[in-house]
Amino acid sequence: MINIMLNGEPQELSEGIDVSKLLQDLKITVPCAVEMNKKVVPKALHSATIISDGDVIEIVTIVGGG
Amino acid sequence: MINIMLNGEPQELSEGIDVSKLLQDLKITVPCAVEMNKKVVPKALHSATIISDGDVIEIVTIVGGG
Amino acid sequence: MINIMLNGEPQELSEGIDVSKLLQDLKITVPCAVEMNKKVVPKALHSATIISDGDVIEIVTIVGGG
Amino acid sequence: MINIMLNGEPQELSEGIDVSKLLQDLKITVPCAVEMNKKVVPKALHSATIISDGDVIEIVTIVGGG
Amino acid sequence: MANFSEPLKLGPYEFNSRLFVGTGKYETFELMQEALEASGCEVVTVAVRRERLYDKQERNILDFLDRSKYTLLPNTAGCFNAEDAIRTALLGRELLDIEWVKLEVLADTKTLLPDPLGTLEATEKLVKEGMTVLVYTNDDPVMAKRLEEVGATSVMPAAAPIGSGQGVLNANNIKIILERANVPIIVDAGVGTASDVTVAMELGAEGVLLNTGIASAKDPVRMAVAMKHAMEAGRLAAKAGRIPRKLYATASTTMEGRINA
Amino acid sequence: MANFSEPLKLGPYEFNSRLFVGTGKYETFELMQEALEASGCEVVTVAVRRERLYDKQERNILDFLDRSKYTLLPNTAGCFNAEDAIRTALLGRELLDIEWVKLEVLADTKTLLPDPLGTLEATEKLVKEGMTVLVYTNDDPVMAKRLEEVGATSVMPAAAPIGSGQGVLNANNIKIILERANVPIIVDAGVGTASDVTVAMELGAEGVLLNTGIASAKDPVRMAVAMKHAMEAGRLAAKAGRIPRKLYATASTTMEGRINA
Amino acid sequence: MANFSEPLKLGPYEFNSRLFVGTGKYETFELMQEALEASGCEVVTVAVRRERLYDKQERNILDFLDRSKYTLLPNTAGCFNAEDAIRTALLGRELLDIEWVKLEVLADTKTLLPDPLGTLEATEKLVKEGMTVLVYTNDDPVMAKRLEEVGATSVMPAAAPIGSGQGVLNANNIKIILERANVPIIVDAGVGTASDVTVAMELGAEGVLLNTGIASAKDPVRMAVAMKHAMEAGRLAAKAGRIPRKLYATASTTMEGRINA
Amino acid sequence: MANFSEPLKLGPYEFNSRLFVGTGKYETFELMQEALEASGCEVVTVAVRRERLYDKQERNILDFLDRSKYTLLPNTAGCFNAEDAIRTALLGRELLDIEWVKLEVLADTKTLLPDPLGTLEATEKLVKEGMTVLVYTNDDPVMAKRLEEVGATSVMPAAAPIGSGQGVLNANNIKIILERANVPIIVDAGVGTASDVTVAMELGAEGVLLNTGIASAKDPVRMAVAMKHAMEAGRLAAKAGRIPRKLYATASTTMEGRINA
Repeated sequence: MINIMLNGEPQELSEGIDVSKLLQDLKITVPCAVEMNKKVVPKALHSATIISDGDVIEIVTIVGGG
Repeated sequence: MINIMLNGEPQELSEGIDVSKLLQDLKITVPCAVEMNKKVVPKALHSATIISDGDVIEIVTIVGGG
Repeated sequence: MINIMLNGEPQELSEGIDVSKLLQDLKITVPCAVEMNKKVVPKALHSATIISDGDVIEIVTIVGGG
Repeated sequence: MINIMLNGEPQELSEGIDVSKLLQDLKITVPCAVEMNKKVVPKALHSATIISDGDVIEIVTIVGGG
Repeated sequence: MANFSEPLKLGPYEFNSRLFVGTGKYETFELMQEALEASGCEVVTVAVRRERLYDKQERNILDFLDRSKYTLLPNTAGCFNAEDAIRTALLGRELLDIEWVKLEVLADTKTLLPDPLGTLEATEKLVKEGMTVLVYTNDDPVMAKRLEEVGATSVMPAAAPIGSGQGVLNANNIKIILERANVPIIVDAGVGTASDVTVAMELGAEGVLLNTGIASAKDPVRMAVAMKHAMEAGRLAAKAGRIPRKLYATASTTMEGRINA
Repeated sequence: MANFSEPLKLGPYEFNSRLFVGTGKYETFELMQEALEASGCEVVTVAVRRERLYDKQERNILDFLDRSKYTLLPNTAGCFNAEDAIRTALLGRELLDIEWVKLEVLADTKTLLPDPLGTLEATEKLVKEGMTVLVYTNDDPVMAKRLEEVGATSVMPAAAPIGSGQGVLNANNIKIILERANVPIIVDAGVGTASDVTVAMELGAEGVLLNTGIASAKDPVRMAVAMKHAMEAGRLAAKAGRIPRKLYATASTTMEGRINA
Repeated sequence: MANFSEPLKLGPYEFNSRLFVGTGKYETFELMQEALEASGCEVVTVAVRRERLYDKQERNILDFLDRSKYTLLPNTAGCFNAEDAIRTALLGRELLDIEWVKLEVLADTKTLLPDPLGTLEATEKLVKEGMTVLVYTNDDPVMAKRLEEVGATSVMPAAAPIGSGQGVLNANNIKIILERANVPIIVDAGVGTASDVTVAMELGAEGVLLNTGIASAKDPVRMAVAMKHAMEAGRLAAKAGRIPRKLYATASTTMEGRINA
Repeated sequence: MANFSEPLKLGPYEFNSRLFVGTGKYETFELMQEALEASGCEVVTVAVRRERLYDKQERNILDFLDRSKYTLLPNTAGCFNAEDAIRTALLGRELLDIEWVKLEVLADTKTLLPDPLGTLEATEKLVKEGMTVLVYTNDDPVMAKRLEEVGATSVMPAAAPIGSGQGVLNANNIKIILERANVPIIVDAGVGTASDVTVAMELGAEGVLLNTGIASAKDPVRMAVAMKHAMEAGRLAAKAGRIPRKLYATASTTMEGRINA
């Protein structure tokens, strides 16, 4: 198991999981963007990006705003 | 001949002329209204209204205004 | 006895009383002016002015105002 | 002789002159302050400060301002 | 989409447009025609003047005003006492066969400000003559009320002096007038640009009358379209219930869920 | 009739509507949808926030925004330093696959006033990232010029603090900004009612962005229509050449030909 | 130092102070006395009321007003028609043995706005009675002129409704009144704070009358001193010839001689 | 009478007058001297410029400024970057043997608006040099707070652009600045006439600095006296607690006891 920060909360995760898998496990269906350690992870690289211990991940979506 | 005031100017006129005749003589074709001695002369009474010496007549029309 | 209106209120008065006497009876010591039947009664005429039945009298003074 | 910039203008000067001497030579009598190479030269150090070739000197005074 | 229109009733009339437009000062009748069309107005004011008996103009303004489209509103512009205004109003009625008037009794040729006394007198008499009187007045709430009391169908307070282009100078007075009115208040005179119309309507006016603001703009037709939109904007905003004014800040976006929050 | 429209170009985009409308604060997505439709806007601002991972909302705002109709403009609302704003901007780009941003770097949560230094820094960096930056700023003409110089596509000075509903507080500053700008100036924030939009456009702005003024009105849809008209009114009036302001009076009707004259 | 004072002449009177202060609404006579003293005023307005015949107050205001120091100006506050105002004015004359009056004919108890018709009628009649009439009116330039024409010694247009504290609401009207006046114009009513006095005087008024602004301030004596200074400031500034307004910038320091220039 | 004075503390100094007056633009030194005297000011700003080495002026301004009476405040007028401003400030300190400065870092010669970034940088550095910094800035509440945070002794927001004579253009911003300030706020620049000073002080400012408003008035000495009174008026009114603003009317005279009531 590895420990990461996910949207500001500590989270345990199995080792070797990539971003695509994470989104799948989280059952995220809305459009979203992912940042890892303050860098955007482009959609095309989700599957190729393995999450490591200590990674800080943000998953964001669109909300109303002015 | 009689003397009248017509639109603020002194004017000589033959005796016995009615308002219809006056408008005809003046070749007024635009829509107009006639006042005699500060009273409106309704269109229906133009022919019946004989102009007398000393009458003060105003013939007015519509112009642009705000 | 006579009936008068004094400052908007009905009032009984002995006959033959003059304005000076009225002010004295009312114990008015502040500067005032007197109106009888909507006419000012000048100070000099207070003693000479006899109050009659039906008279309408106003006694006014100065108050704060802007 | 040395070459300096004095109040934005090129100027020739004898060697070994100090700031006090310069002010004296310029016949400056009004209150002034002196800057050499962008550093203020305090009054107390005017006599001890020798001017060298290439120095950039500003002599300023007070004028009206808001 | 929702239908927000609400016709304006004035005596026997009912209008969908709340913009009243004058016909003075246009360079040509054609330009006037185009500007009126562009403004979407349904009421057009005109003036009554002596016919030039011997130096006739070729063309009459009435040939350029389609009366199936516009309701003409004769005014008494240029009258400086009640008597002249009444005579002019009655001549306008006779001429156009229409029972209403925009009454103006002015005080002097320099300021063209309304004369309160003559205005009140003429209003009272014309109402007794059976006319529907829309009366131009200053922005004094007291005179506005008096004019209503003697029977004016609409009271038309000035935003600012005629032709001054300053917009509503005293919103406080207009507010007091509106608060106490039982007849439609139409702001008249002083409109310089589109926002002046919007502001007047947002205060709660039932309509705006203007002339110079369109006719003397560099591009009258474009300004006429602007005024049309400004009227809609102001009317709708007045009914939509604006947000309150604050010194500062209410976020329009939630603060929750920010990254790094 | 003459066609007065003139599209607004912003980087790669071109829009016919100059009203930019936010999506915050609506009671329901349906009401938002209706208000956006009513406003006639073509650009809609949205914010970027953390997905609620376990307490998911049923519905996502994107399902209510037809992207064939609206160009979405992600903003960085809620960012209080350059770094957060840049990260948020880049996440917005990734999310919406769109190369622009409405950049906001705010100074504090109480006033929501923009932070000039962070704003300048973030603008410069995002421009270098190749983004089209529309940048929210205060009404200081100096900062407006600096933001233009570092590559902002549009500078967006505040009319008044966000959500304050006060309209253009300092027309003098907006005029100086406009006089010197080489990029489109879009007035952002502080709009309370329709006339505020008209006034901003009459000053010469190229567009107006607002959110609370519509979303928090009692009747948002009606206010949205008002804003649409207010925008048209202001834009047209600015181009039509308004009459000058005077102390008083120019008659709109000729003085000649009055009876009794 | 130069002496800038210029006394104000009003009928038979001449005053150095141009501040006229009312005596209503003070919590105590002592506080009133102190505030009047602090204001530097020379004219003090008072009202005329029925003596309470049986429920006498212990103290009379006249015992607190030193008539060797202040010229008392009786008013007709609370009169709602010309007849009452005339009677009240004549009673005030009798009472104070003084030939002048501040005439007020009000329209209603709610707004306390002046009634133009009653005001004009009462002015005319009191002038014929030989009185020096200072007449309170709205800010309509036409009525101001009429009141001058029937013999008012001073016309006193309202800055704003009595007690509203809003200051000069319509500077345009005050300017037109001043441009055409042949008698001293004293701005009356609506003053809320010191700058309102200064603004009125800068417009060119010859004096200001106020009551509530001082009497209902939290600290009336301090506000009285403020008003005194505000009057001086406004009067002097009006005469000193202010600089013009510009969009921006004229350096107050020369650009020449800067280091690194 | 009550003593309302409250000295203003600025670093090591304490002043009874809250009017700061500049020395630029006077036609003669004698006129400047007379105007300063008339203004009652205790702090006088001066600028630092290169001595004209060969084309010497006969007379130096310092001979006309009695330093036992006035505290001189050197400024950095005409500096367009932080470095020049710092150098100028340090030269001013050396010249006048005084540890304070009115810091100005301007953005361009045309508008003379302050450069926020250079201003912040120079403030920080001069504070570290141990100087008492009074810093001229725009009216942005965010920059005002930053300047306070880096150690400014007083923050001096502009009422309006230097020399524009427009008075306080954005009272909202000044209010927000005042609400959050922990140092004295002195309004600087843009004052055109006396009421501008009164308004600034009524908002709650601790002082006002001006130059052109006096120096370029037609009669500078008279305007100086006006400004002195305006300052007193504004300061006192701010502390006296003004009455609230209302749409209309509170009688200043009781309605009871009217004849015919």
